[in-house]
Amino acid sequence: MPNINDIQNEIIEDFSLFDDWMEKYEYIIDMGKSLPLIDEKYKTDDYIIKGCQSKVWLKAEKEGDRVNFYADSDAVITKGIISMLIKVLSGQRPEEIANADLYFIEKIGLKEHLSPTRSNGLVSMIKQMKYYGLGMESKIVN
Amino acid sequence: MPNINDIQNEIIEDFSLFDDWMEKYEYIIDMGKSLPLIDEKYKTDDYIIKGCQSKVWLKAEKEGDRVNFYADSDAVITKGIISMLIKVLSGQRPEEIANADLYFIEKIGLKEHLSPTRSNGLVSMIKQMKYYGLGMESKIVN
Amino acid sequence: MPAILKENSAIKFRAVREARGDFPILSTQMNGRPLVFLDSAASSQKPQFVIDAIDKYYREQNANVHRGVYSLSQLATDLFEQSREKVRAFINGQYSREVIFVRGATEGINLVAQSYGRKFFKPGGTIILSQLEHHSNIVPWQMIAEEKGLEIKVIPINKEGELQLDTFEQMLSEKVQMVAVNHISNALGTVNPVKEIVEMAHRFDVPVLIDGAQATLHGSIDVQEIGADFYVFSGHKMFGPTGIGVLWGKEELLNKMPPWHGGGEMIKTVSFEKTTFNELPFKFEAGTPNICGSIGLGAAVDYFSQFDPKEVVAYEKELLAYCTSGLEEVGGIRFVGTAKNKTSVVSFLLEGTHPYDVGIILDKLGIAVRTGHHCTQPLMDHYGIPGTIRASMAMYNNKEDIDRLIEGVRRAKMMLG
Amino acid sequence: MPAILKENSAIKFRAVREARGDFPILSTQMNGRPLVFLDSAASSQKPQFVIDAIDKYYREQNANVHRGVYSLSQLATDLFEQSREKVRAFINGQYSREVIFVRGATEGINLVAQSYGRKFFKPGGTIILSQLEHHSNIVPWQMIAEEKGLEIKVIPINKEGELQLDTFEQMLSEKVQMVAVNHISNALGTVNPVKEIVEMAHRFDVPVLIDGAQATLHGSIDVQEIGADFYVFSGHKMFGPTGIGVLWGKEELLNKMPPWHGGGEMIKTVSFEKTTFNELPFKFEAGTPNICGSIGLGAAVDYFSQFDPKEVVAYEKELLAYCTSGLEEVGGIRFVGTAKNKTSVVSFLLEGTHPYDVGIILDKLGIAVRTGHHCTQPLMDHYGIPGTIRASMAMYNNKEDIDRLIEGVRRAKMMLG
Ligand SMILES: Cc1ncc(COP(=O)(O)O)c(C=O)c1O
Ligand SMILES: Cc1ncc(COP(=O)(O)O)c(C=O)c1O
Repeated sequence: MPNINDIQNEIIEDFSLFDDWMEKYEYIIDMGKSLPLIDEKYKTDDYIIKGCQSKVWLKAEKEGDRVNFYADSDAVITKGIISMLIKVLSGQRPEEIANADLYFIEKIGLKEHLSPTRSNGLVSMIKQMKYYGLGMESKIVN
Repeated sequence: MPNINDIQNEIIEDFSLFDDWMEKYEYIIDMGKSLPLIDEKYKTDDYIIKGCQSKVWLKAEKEGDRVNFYADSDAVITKGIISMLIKVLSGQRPEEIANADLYFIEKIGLKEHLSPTRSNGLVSMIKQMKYYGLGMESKIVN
Repeated sequence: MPAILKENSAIKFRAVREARGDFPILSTQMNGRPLVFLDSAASSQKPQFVIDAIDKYYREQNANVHRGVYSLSQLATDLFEQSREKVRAFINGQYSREVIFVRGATEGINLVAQSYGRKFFKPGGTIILSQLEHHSNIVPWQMIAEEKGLEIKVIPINKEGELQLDTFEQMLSEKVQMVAVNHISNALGTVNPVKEIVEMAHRFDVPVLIDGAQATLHGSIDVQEIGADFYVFSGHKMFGPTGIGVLWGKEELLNKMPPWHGGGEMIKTVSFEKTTFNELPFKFEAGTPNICGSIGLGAAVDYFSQFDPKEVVAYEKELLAYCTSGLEEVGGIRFVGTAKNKTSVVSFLLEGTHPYDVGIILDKLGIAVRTGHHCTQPLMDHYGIPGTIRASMAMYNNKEDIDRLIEGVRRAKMMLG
Repeated sequence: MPAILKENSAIKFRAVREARGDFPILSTQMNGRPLVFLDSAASSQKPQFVIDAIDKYYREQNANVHRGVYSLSQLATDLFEQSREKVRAFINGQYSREVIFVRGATEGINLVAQSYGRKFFKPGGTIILSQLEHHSNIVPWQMIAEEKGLEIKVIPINKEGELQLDTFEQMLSEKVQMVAVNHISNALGTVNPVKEIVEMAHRFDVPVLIDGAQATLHGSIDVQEIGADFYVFSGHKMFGPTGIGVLWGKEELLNKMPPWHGGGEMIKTVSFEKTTFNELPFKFEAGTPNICGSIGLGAAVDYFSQFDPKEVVAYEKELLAYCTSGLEEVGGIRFVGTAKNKTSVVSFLLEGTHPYDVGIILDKLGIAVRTGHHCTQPLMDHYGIPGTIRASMAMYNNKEDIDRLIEGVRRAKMMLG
């Protein structure tokens, strides 16, 4: 399994091919559309992280010394970004998740989606993923 | 007894002699200092008109078909202005008091003292005098 | 006809099409493209005229009000009280002392709910709201209803988003203690028959609060004609500054209500033994008010009076029709809120997409629309949707703005479809 | 030491004497003479820096916050939340979510009295205020005390205008449910030993609200060092705009308090059946906030950080001493408030004259001072006077201002004497 920064760098490289925001967003939307990221049965209030604008569902499972994440959103752009976050963090070791510096988001020009004031649920989702990394199961609903 | 406008015109003429605000205010202050305008025993809460900045006491007495006013203030400039108001309105007939257009105040450049927001009690006092003119004894406390 | 119109009938109005140039922000860019601002229902932009009034205030006129004997303080006080009078004329209230300056519509509603409600609401009574209400005209009533043991009932809407007055009529009884509805729905643009509503409620002696937050952007209001007991609105939604709004109420009612916030300005005398309260409007304006905000709001009223309200309404109707038919041509559009009488608000969904995704793509194209529940969750729940895309227009918008929107929606459809 | 100072320790400060030129209003005239503004305790003047921030906001950045996905709304939201963080740093609070934006000190006190008081005050308990308080820190407590059946007790002062801490100590008991005192007296300038007061109250687990309305003009504050539970202040008194102020409170307490105003922004979900409230700070910020006001306040904080707070304090002390000795020389002056530790406020009477008369004459000479009871009637009653003449100075004043004042008082003495 490649480590967190390897995966981040790979995503950054992928994005460097795009000429403008359109191509970039088309790619994100494609990712959002293609991936089944979570079993429908988990899309319940137990797993929800509520943004004002879009909903996010997140489930974490421990497998040996690794944490796997499953997530979804009702908005496809949010879902596309989620799929990248899962690519980067899922299957990694808890400490690494907790300490991860997710620089790829800024590098690929999506920082705005993760502003604490964006209220799409993503900031809370990352917080939640890191909590899982710390072995804390407390659920933050935003 | 000269009528209201005669007295007003006389005051305006007096004031036209002054060169600057200093002389004008010295004159008002002198008037405020010299005149005993009300018997001390009426300076009670029954006769008070409370401004935020200075207090005014006002008493009206009917004498035949005329109304006489007695008033005072704890601030000497306010009292000086009161003494002019009394000069103009006291001893006049009720209807004339009620309908008086007190243009002298603006003409002698003291309009600002009678702004509704001045809160020195003078606006309420004039209102009160006019109420007396209308034969109404209801007391406005401001 | 509001007094302000009567007074201005001799004035030569400016053409509405000139308005756009008065708003500096409309010449800026967003994401590298000329800004298309279609979120005026959330907050309007400000004309240079209002910005100048604010600037002048702080550069030349600033001082605390109602306090100083010095000329600067008198000047600030006069400007502040003149603004109150301008607002009175704008809504054709009877006395300027009926105009209470608050932070915005929300605070105005809270004031009435807390002050009137705490004194007059009786347990077991009813408060009538409508399915169309903004959270700000729901939550304050829920809070006082819970405290005092009242029940909230809701005027239903038809599928066009219009209030069902026949049901409302049946809901009325002596048990009802307040009716609170908006003049214009922020989410759908529906213009409600507030005059009728007031008449119906008054037959049962029920007081009526009208939430006019969305109404004042489209021209002056006549509270006496409407007959309401309370009318609230926000300055920032009518070309004015943020942090200022108005509660207008009938003097008789306001006089009976206890003060709400305590502090400086709202008292006559204070001692630790006994405090007596000031008269209207000061009784309800504790502390230093938003002086500059009030003066800015007065300037917004003056700005309005440069235009013919009839022309404003006609122009906005034209934009509404143009936008609606343009979107229809795109295809796959579901309009939410299709009342016969509506303002220049278009709420819609693009089939198979989430409003948020559409909003993001429009943003990249320099187009500002609002997406989400518009602080009307009960209304969205009623329609069974998470939210809508809402384009709301003001007199400073033009057809090119709409063209850009339509083109943007096409693009979003292509990208997301 | 407040964080803001630590962060700035490497910065080269501007000289305090440069400040005056930053305030456009100080170059205007009043009654034909250059304005001498000595009423900063009522409301401070605004530097061009703050005026520019306001102007820029309305010209380039205005949109409603926390709502839109479009960039302009994001920008406004970021600026608004950055201001919250600036304020946190300025008062050295722990978390920016402890900073609640309100209209001013008065609203902040009402919020605590109503929200905390209604939930936690118990009948038969006591609220401790002081003889020095502003009406805004008296009336809200009287209102809740009457509603809930509490008694108000008053910390006495000595003839210099200093709080009597030994009496305060005796007043404390388990029955006390709140202590609310000002940091600095607006009428006298007394700087109160707030840290000691908090320590004493906390021994009995009594929460303390500090009314900091007069403190923030003189530099940054350290709420953690003071140890208070609540701290309130107004933007307009610290070079910021009108209509904005701050309630800072300890997170733990704010979390326990019920919301006060209901409406948009302060909710998580709304339905007619059940509404859930948002987290701090939004729980207490119902409706559209004063966005531009908050951003202007943030700019005022930035402005402050250009100067060395130590130099500000020293400079103001110099002005105070100069003013006091100048007035002494005039003769016939009675100083009201002669605390050892006081800010640049001089309250006085001119023998045989009424403060109003003196105020009028100073006004004619272009000098703005405040006369009257300064919204502290109980304090004036204590001294048995109707009011005072108060000259209050800020860092933008200079010795020429004081010279003009002294000359003006001489003139008034001559004219009235
Ligand atoms: C000590 C003190 N507390 C409270 C206030 C009230 O502040 P505001 O009127 O800005 O709410 C003031 C100012 O008037 C004050 O000086
Ligand atoms: C219909 C309606 N009512 C009330 C409000 C609340 O206004 P404010 O947030 O300015 O207090 C709004 C605006 O958001 C609104 O659209």
